[in-house]
Amino acid sequence: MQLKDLLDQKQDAIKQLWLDLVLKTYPPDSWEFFKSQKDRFQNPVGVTLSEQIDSLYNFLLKDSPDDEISSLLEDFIKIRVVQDFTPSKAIGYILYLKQAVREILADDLNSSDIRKELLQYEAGIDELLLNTFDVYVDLRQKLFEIRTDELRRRSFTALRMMNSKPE
Amino acid sequence: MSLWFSIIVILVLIAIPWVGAGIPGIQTLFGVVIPYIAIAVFLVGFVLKVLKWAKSPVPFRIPTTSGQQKSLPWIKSANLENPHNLAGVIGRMLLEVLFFRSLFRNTTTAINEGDKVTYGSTKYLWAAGMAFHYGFLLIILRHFKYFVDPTPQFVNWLQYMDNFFQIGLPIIYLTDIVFMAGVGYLLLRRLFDAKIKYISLPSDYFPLLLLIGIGTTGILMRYFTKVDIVSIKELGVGLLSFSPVVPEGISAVFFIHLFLVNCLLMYIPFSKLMHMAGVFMSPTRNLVNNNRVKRHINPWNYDVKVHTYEEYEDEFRDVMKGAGLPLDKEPAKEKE
Amino acid sequence: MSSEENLKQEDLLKVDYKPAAKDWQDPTIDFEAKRGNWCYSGVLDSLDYLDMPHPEKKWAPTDEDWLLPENWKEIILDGLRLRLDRFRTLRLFMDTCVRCGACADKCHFFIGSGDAKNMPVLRAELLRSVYRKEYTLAGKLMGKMVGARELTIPVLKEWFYYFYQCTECRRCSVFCPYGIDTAEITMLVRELLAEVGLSIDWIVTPVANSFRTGNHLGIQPHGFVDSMEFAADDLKDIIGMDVEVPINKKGAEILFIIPSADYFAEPHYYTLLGYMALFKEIGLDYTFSTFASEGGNFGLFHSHEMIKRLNAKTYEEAKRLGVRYILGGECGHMWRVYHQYMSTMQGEQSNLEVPKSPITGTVFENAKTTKMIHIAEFTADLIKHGKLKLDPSRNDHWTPTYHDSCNPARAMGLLEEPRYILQHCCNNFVEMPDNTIREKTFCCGSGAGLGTDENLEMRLRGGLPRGNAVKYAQDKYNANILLCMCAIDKATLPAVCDFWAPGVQVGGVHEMVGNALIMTGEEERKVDLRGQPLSGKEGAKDV
Amino acid sequence: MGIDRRKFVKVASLASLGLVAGPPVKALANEVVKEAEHGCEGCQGDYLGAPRAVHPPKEAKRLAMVVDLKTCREHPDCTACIDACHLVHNVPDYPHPKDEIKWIWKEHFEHAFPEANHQFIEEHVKHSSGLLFCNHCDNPPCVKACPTGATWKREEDGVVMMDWHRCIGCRYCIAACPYGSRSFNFREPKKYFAEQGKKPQPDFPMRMRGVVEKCTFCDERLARGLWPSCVEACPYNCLTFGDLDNPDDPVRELLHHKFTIRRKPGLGTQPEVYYIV
Amino acid sequence: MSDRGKIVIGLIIFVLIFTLPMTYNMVAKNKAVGAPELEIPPEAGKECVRSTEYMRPFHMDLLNEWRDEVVRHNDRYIEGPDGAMIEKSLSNTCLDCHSNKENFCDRCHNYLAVYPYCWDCHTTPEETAQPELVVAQQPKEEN
Amino acid sequence: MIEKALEGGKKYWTLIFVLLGIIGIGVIAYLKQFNEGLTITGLSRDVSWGLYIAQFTFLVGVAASAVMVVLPYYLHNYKQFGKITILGEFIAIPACIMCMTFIFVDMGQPLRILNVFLHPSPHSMMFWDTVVLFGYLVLNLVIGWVTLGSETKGIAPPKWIKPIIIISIPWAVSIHTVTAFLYAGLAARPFWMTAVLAPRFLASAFAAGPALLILLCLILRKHTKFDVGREPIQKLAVIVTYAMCINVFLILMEVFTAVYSGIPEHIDHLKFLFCGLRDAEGVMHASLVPWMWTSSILAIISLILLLVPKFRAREGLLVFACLAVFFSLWIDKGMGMIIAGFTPNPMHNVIHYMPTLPESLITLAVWGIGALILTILYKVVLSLRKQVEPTRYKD
Repeated sequence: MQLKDLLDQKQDAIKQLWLDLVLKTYPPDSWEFFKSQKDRFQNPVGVTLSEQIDSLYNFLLKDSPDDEISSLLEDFIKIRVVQDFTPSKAIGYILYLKQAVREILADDLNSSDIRKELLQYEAGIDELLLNTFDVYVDLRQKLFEIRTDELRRRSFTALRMMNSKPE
Repeated sequence: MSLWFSIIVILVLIAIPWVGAGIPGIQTLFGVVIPYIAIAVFLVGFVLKVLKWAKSPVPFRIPTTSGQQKSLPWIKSANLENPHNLAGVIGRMLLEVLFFRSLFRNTTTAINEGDKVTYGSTKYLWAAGMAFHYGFLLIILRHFKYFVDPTPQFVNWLQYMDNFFQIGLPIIYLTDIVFMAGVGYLLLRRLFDAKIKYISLPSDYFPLLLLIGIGTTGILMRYFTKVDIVSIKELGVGLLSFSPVVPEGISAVFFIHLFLVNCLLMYIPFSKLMHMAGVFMSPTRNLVNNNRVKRHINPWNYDVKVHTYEEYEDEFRDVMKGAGLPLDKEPAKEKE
Repeated sequence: MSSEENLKQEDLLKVDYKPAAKDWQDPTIDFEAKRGNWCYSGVLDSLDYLDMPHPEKKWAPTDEDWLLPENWKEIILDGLRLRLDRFRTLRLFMDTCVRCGACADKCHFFIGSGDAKNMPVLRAELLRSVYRKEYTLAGKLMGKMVGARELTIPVLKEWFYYFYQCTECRRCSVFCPYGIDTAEITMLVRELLAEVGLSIDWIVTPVANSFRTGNHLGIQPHGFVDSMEFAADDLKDIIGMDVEVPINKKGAEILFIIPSADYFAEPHYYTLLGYMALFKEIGLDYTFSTFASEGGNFGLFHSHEMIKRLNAKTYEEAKRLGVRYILGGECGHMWRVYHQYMSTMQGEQSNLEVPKSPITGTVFENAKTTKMIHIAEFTADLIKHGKLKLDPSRNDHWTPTYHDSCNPARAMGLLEEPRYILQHCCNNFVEMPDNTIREKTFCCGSGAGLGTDENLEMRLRGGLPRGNAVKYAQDKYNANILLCMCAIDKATLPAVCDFWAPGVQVGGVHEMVGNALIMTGEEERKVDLRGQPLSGKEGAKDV
Repeated sequence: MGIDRRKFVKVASLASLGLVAGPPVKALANEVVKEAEHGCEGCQGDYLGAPRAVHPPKEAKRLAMVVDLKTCREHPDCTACIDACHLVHNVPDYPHPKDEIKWIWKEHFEHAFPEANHQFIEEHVKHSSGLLFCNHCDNPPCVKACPTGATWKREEDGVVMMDWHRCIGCRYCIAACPYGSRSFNFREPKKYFAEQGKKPQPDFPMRMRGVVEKCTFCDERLARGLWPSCVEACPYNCLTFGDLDNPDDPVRELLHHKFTIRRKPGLGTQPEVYYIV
Repeated sequence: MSDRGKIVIGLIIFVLIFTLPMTYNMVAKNKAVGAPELEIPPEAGKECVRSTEYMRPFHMDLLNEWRDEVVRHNDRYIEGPDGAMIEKSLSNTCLDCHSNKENFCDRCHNYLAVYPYCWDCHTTPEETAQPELVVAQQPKEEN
Repeated sequence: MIEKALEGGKKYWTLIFVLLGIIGIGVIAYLKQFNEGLTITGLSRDVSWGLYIAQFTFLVGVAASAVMVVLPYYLHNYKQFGKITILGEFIAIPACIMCMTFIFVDMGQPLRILNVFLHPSPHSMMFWDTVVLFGYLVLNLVIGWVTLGSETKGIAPPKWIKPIIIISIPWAVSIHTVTAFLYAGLAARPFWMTAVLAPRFLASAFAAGPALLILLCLILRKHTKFDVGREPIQKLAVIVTYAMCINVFLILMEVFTAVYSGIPEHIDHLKFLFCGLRDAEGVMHASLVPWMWTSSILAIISLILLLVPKFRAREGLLVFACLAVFFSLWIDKGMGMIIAGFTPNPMHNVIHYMPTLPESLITLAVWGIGALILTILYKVVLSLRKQVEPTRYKD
């Protein structure tokens, strides 16, 4: 349980680094812009990210049940699904947690116990990514369903007339 | 960058009279010539701009209806939000012009707790706008004592109210605080609200900085550096009674103040500051929502190519016939 | 973890998101990357049919070359000058904006996307910048410093992108201290774009269809008759009585015009059943028309000229059929045209009479000139005079909330009539949050000709604010149906609800009327107009 | 604290010259006394200023007043001190007691010294009056109360001062003063003077409506080296004014030799006005 | 829609309002209104505590300073330009020379519509009691 | 949110205009006072505080009483108060404003009132009172506005508001304590110089404030569709009961101390209040006597009605009990408290004081201002709540 304690103690630093690492994938001028603004509308990327980072980090720390994370992720991903994000952008940021943890805990990683625990923790991150991927794909799937439903609705009468004619 | 550009322009504008006022003989330029030019440019520019707007007609009646229409007699209509008569329009315009009605409605949108969109009421922009505009108006009215002689009584009243709380000496004018706070807020939100900063152009910063410059020099003269206001009134009344004089001993700060005011006057007709006239003319606000009651005339209404029933029936006569629809012309062709 | 692995991660996350350019004046639209955000270009046949300028062959926004005419710039600038002289609105809106930003977060597209150019102020600035460059002294001299920029092809492409991301809902105008109406600007820019052949198919094809067949899907007269008869059969199944559907009936008292989706799309269809039941019950002498079989005027999304071209049918048909006046069904932009443009464009109609309800005798003074009233005004008047027997408990399986459609709300001010009707037809009516209804209502995200397939993501994003408000009503009061009075709403809000507030249906006001209406001689109702069983014990409650 | 040395010397020398300022008050006092006690033998003026120093102490540390009520009550109708004070300070005499302002006044013995009063007190004491004014307490409750510092105890000589420019008229000091020494300008004095056709004295400003005022030991006269007007005006030398910190001061002498009382000593305010009863 | 008439009327009203000061001056027949003539103190030649250039804009600050010094710090005298000590007093010093408030203070103050509340308490010589009761002030005379 | 105050029914606008009328009359009276000075009041150099300060003292208590709903709700998570907490906080706002307005109209030089902040004097209780009162106003404005805003938006209030709410609880106690210190620290006024003054003030505040809140809730129930429910009202009634008991107990302590010791300086004030007192000329002054007996009788009646649970549970009687508490305390802690402090005066003389008509009109107008602000705030709350609560339209 040593790693858990460390992750708890240093969570602010890790979360900050995580966010920074993700934001650094954006061009430098926008990076500052994202960092400085707290309002969602002035900084759609940064604020959403830091909110998610916070929730996800706590989720990983607490061993909460899986169904909880699905609805949490859905809230976050839903908006991203219809915004200008590529799939990798929409969900891939989760991977940067690994790097952040390793950098911040670099000095503590000498103990083999902790290293073992870290591997376990990272497996959790991978699982989370897969979860997110599921949610993302589900939502995209939903989009296609909506699209077909819409087409069906549009020709509602025609379809029903066609169906009723043979009879 | 927009901001820096505006700052540099303002600094140059300050430097001109600062340097200029020191040159002997040139004071007439800053004290008389430029003010007259500024007034002329302002008046002519303003009138021409409005006339230019007036030249274009209002082809359609497109008021924004912000309330219930006048329809059935037992449904309460919102005459001020959706006017159905002239009184309503006048009321709506008064609310708009005097109380910034539309801005009062302002909300701020936020996304909370993951995906909850909320719309909070936000009156800061409205309050700052009111503070600035009314502060400015009262300050201008108060300045009447420098424009005319004898000082009209209303100026005394204004001064009395403006000096209500006895703070400092000379007693601080409350409108000075209100004005500077208003303009200051308007500037700060341009600098610190990312989305407003993003849309801001140099022509947005410039007038604000100009106003701050005017306010600051005014405050400097009244409370700190002090000036010989007797001479200044002499200059002011002289100017506005068309017998200009430039008395001795007027400090450079005053010339900066005056010059910036002149710049503002000359800037108005060519800039967004024309909103002071535009607000009266916006067709979405100053029209009665009575399109279905009274025909609105579009002077350039022209005929267009339409698809007539005749053409339509010609095309679909057979199928119409087949469907049992009444026809204007029986399908004679078929028999032929 | 080694640094190579880090690199790999970065590869995985390779960025193609382009943040807002540092300066909005540099246009950068990568249409390929922005799929889902724009609409297909207009098909040539439709443009041809309408005698509209168009390129030699079909082009797509993703193409590098948009096949513009050689003198495209001249055409646009001349067009702009012409419109500046014709529209005081345009002149004012170009000159008076102070960029206060009050409109910024009022736009549903901005709320949903965060794209800075979806702020109404910047959307208008896209045109304003060109206006400054070409028509103001300051713009000519100072250029970028006063926010002026040259009209270039990228700018034009940007226009195409963003002015087809505005649904002309006018919400921003409510908040603007100078009443600047972005809808007006969007309309005029779309006119300019059309002049150089740039248009989208979901507008020009419906326009061409409407022009030719009277309705936007191009349903021909016999198809119309079939649909109506089909609907009458459906209604008979529910009420157990024959319903007559008069079509093109000369000498009828009233010409009834509805958006065409009412007779071919769901859930519009149930509203149509509602009208039919209502007219049957009060014995109204009315007629449908195949020629004027579309109330919706897609010309509004194209140009002022096109409005007039399509709108001419209404009075022509009224005159031909010899009706006294016209009644209009539940539709949004249809009513914007009827309310704000029709009489100006088509002139006085002396052959028609001031509308007077044959049932209550109420004279509709508010339609003295156009001689056209809204069905909600008509029905509200009936209810007020106690001419309808209503059993609201038949709608007890619904907890409805009402979406004010943009055009009736912000171009007419039709706010209370539908509510009055709903109060009498439903027991469970609830409202969404204050700032999302009435004059502050949010667009469905698909108006003004944007309700097409290829831009679904954009539409859903634009539907976020509305969807969120629906979700609020759903979570709080178990709202399960969103009622509205606009055909586009009815077409596109189901998608919005499915995504943002799953489980909420969409319906029309007169569907509720049809459900609640106790008709003389009707069979005991077991199902509502959708064919869903009524709540509670069926049969026990026979009124 | 206080004035710088060099300046003070100059001021003091000026003050000695300012002696000429005495006569008007004396003349006034004469008149008043004449009116009040017509036919009085001792009213002829020789008594003026007899046993006291030429002018008040220059560098007083702790100013105090000793009131000889024994002498004072021999002249029950004499109001010279009151009149002089109210005259030079332009204190209006409003007809309505509600608006009343008084810096110095006479009060029944039992009211002035309720705790010294008893049933069998000497008849003539019982029916005499106390001469009341600000006690210039060492520990003034009014100063503690004032929310704006408009009243304060002057450190150099212990005068409890008033700044009428700063007073906001909250009257908390009135509530705090255990001696009722403070008055409030319910009306506009200048307007009242004008209504009455009275001309104010030029040397001293009037107060505006809405501020609190009280005796300040004539700080403006002290600055000029003059006695407080009441002291100067008293035809019977009932008032002795001086510096308690100076062992040679007549005030000290009096306190040393006579039995004196102070008003409400139990409150710990340390009044600097002593009464010989 | 033809509303140009209304707009022109609006413009005329605007111009009238804007030019109101000029009209006012024209009606009041102000021709190059100069600064008001001040009555020069009868003791002309006697130097003031400060120069005119200083006094014009700063006299209120000086009086304010004096007020605090006298009332709050018991600092009542100031060395005059000729080395003599002068009492810091509006009524007792300033008004000695500038004895005619109406023709001195008021002229400028009325011209500029500045109405300080000094005179709520302080008095001018005309207002005050007969001169024989006035305390002789001038140390110089005694010297 | 404030825009909700601009739309309302006939009843609302009638109330607003009646209040504006009352305020208007008071403003005219105040202009007279502004021009002529406090001479138009009944005050004198001996009774230098009167009706205005009496209202101030009483209203500080009303303001402080907001804590009685805030504390159970936020600190003890007493959910029943969820609906009325904002009502309590919104009583504090007009109460604070009325306090400040009463101070303002009581000033001899109102234009200089900012001297309190320009020349802060920490040794003066008046200075601290201004500070805490102003602070309390700001606290309640912020808390009320923010929590109401969040509630309207349907989201949890921001985290930073919680510490502010916690601060507001001791702050509420402090405003009344400091106000008590304003009086209790004066050696000159034996009537006030008592250690139980602050506790007595608090007890009376916690009786009068919640009593007012109960009355307001019942008015809202009757005239609007807003019903806070029975539970919170009963809970408030219990609070009123306890507070009133403690208050009466403390008053009796005071009476005992004065009467048993028999020190004239102490007992004379009570004599003046309950029996009347003769002045130097032997004239009897007993103007407050009927008032004080009314107050005492009302207090007794209220105690009977409150202490018997059966009575308290009946809302009809509860209304009467609350009215009794409110008016009893209004007399006792207002005029009784202030005038008796000045009578007899330090010279042990009795000076007559009676408020004049203009003075009363101004007082009424200040109450009018408070009522107006309260009406507006409650209107905003009700409108916003209506938007949050499900609306079921019916004819």
